[in-house]
Amino acid sequence: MGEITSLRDAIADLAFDGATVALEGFTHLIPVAAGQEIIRQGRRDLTLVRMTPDIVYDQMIGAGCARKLVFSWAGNPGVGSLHRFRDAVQNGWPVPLEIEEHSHAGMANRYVAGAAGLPFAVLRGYVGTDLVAQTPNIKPITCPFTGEVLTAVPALNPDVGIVHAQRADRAGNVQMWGITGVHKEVVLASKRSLVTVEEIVDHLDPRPGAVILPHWAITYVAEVPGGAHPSYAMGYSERDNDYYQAWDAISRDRDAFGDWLTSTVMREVRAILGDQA
Amino acid sequence: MGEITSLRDAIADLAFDGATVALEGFTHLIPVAAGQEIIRQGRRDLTLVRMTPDIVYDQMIGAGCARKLVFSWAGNPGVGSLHRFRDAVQNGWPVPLEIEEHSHAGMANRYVAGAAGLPFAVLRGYVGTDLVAQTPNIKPITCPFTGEVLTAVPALNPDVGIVHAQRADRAGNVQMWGITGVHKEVVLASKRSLVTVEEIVDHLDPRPGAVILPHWAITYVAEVPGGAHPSYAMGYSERDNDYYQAWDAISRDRDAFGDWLTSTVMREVRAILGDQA
Amino acid sequence: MMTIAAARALRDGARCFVGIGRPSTAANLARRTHAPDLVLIYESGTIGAKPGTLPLSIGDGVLAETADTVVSVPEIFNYWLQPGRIDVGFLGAAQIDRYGNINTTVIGDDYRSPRVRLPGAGGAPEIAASCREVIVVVKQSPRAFVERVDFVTSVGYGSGPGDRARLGLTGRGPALVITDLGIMEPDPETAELTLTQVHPGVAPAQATAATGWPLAVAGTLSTTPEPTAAELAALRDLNRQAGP
Amino acid sequence: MMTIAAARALRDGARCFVGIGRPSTAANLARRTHAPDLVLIYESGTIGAKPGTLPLSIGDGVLAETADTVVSVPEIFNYWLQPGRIDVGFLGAAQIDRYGNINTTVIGDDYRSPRVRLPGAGGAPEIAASCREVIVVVKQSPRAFVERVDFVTSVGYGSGPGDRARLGLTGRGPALVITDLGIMEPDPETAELTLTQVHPGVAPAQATAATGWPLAVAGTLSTTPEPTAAELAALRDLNRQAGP
Repeated sequence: MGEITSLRDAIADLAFDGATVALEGFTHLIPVAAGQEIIRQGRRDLTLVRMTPDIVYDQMIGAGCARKLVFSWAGNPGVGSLHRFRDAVQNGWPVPLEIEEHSHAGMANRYVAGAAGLPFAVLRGYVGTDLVAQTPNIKPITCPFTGEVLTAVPALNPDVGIVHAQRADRAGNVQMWGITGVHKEVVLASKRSLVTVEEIVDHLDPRPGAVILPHWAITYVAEVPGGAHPSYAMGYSERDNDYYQAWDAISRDRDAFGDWLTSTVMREVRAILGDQA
Repeated sequence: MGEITSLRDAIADLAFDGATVALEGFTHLIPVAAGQEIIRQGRRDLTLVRMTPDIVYDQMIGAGCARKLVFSWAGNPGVGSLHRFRDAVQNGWPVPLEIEEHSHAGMANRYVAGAAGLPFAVLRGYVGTDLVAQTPNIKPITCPFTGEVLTAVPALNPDVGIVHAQRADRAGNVQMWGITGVHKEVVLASKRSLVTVEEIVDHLDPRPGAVILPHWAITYVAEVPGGAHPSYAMGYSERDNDYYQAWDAISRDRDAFGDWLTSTVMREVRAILGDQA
Repeated sequence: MMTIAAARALRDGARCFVGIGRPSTAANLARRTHAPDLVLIYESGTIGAKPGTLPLSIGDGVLAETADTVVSVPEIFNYWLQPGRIDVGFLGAAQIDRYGNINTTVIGDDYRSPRVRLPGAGGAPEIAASCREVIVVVKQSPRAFVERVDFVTSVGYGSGPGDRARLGLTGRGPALVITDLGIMEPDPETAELTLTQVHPGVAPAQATAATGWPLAVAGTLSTTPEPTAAELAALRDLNRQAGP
Repeated sequence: MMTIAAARALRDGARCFVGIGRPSTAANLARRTHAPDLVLIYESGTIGAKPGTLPLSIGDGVLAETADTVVSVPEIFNYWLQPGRIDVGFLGAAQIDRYGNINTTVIGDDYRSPRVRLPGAGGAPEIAASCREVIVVVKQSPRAFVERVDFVTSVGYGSGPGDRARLGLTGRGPALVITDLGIMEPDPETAELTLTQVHPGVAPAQATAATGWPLAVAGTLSTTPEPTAAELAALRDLNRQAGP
């Protein structure tokens, strides 16, 4: 529990073909390096879960890792569309992508239910929208006291939950601050989990606004400095806005994306294999 | 919103005979001074809500403020029983006290539902216990996805929610740290609210573990240094364990309690009236 | 003009749930002009953010650093949005219809095989449901202003008066639709979006031509006051800080 | 002896949900002897508390100051207790019955007019339901160890084997009942509490005499090892720090 290991070994142990995998991070602390490691390890048929699929999921979808996407907002934030996601949904390239679509409130509450060991969550949401007709995972529920009808969504309990955080100590306790989104919920909701961190330190000095996950609630911790790039890790790095802009052009075209995949993500595979040879 | 006023004026405006009033604070930051002000103002027929009725509720019950108590654990923590509470329940003295009894998990979730604007909350709880038969406010609920039967409890939305906190700024934003229990939930769940604070400061400098309530989510803020005594306010005061011990003897006997009431809580009334004369 | 008109619609002291892009610019403009105490709330969990520069995403560091408090995403939706604590929700739209219903999901008739796949719902359905009122900011064109949206992502007035109450939606719904040509408001009787204001130099016919249904025009149509020097300066300042 | 036996029952590294009084003393004793990595969790929301002195309440400042993290009370119940993340729950009891059901609510047959009004449930019902296992610590007497509790505040084995599964309770239930005379464990077949161990110098007859039902005694009855010097020293140390 909270075992400190390498990113490669953690992904190799956690991610399997067909797994339900959630990488979370609400604009901040997105575990991009972990997503790219999943690409490198060639995982297939994943059900990818994420409130805000953005660049890292566009990369994973474009690389053919995913069979299904469960989400609430898929876009390149501040820039525009996710072209690999659109290509998969509209044209089935490189493989067809099934989607299950929610609202942010619905997804957040699905993680809350998952973290709380409940089979479902209740919210005021979705009512009157066309989202309801598209999935069996949005249902009415009646208050047993007032008779009011609300909305229920089922818990999310991914096989693997992955987030990025600022720091861990040597016992594997994790500390994060700034916008922490659904970080706690996804780690607690998932059967197994990985937290990549900017830095492993001797002691987690208390910080305003910090959220702590005790080591025994996490499966693996891996030190991956810059592991959230092009998103940011408050106190460690800035958001790389140029990358978000540049991704638009790279991802718009299948060949450009293929070149990018070969020359960046997969080059590291060769480098790694070279190390071992 | 977040209007800074005196304790006396806040209670006079907020508390009314027959109101449902929740004073919260889980061992820490208990708004004892506010409870004693309610006694001084002679409020009657209150429905008192609190997870852990302890000395302050024993005082309010003994003073005849309450018609009903909604709670999950009533005791003098670390010492023993609440004698005024027992006298009211077992002997109807000074007035009969109706009770509605829950578990901590149930009460906490009732506040969560109240804060979230939902009519009920769902939990794994109460099943198999004799608590279920004693109130209509514990009901089964079936998961619309799995068919599993869980437990529902109705939201708590008190007329008045009161907590104590460490600090507020001059705009009425409140900062608290340490054990914050259901502080946030009770303020957000209540129709109107009061936060008593140790100190009003110019600027709330960020602190590890601090919870902030924005001024617009609070009705009144009153500066009441030591307002949590005999409980404590981390960073300002220590728990007065002698008081908890001494309360056992004072509260055991109706006359001793009456003397205490006259000589301490009500003496302040005379002092106040004297001021005005 | 659209941004300035949107900024003006924000009352000082209001709690405003802000999306990224034009809503964020408008809200920050308002905070720098007539509404210094506007409370900006972003769905990333930042409450009371006071960014000095325009954030590029709803989760920029500057929002967290300047916020009164940062809460989790479940908390922002459950404790702050859902109970109706937010005065104004700011939404954009790919399509909006006669009754202010919004589509940000798919263009085309077949959800499973869309002509254009859009980003999806995000926080919008519950913002549209639970904020006391909603302001929609969207550039006007017949493609965007349609008789009926292809997909209802967020409910406006449904199919007409009374629908919101029937659905149990607690907020009032879209109070203003601000475009680059003018402002529409729901008719108090029919709930139909009606042109009530045009921006300087815009003829009502331009607005009706840019609308995909026969747009009702209010009997007394006002004209948006020209931007003030202070507004223009503040806007320039915001845009300059946002970088290229 | 009761406290020392309870401390010994805690495996190092276990996550332990601790109530105040004897459970807290036992847990802190364990942490200072054989289980330095015991994780103490209090229902006040303190996770990983490492108090240097014995707390007098479950919400003492020393718990918050020494904890790995402090969470809200809803969170401690919903995210940490409810999903089964806690290994051991420590409970006391005013009454406990043959099947390990616990009463901390009322003594007497009439709930509305009790002979003795007790503090009530607190966290106990859900601790008893959701911890992987439960250890009950209670002084033995026929008044406390009754055939049937007057009120089921927290479920042990209900009315016998299979009841927990039928009720959907996820934890295993009371694994040990530790008294001042010895230790009882549920019979694997009947789920009935059975004396399996006596403390040094205690005859089994003393235990059966102090039990309000015909107490089953295990075929092979062990004796609790004498307190070690280290245990006694640590306990003295804890009690001294707690003050008079």
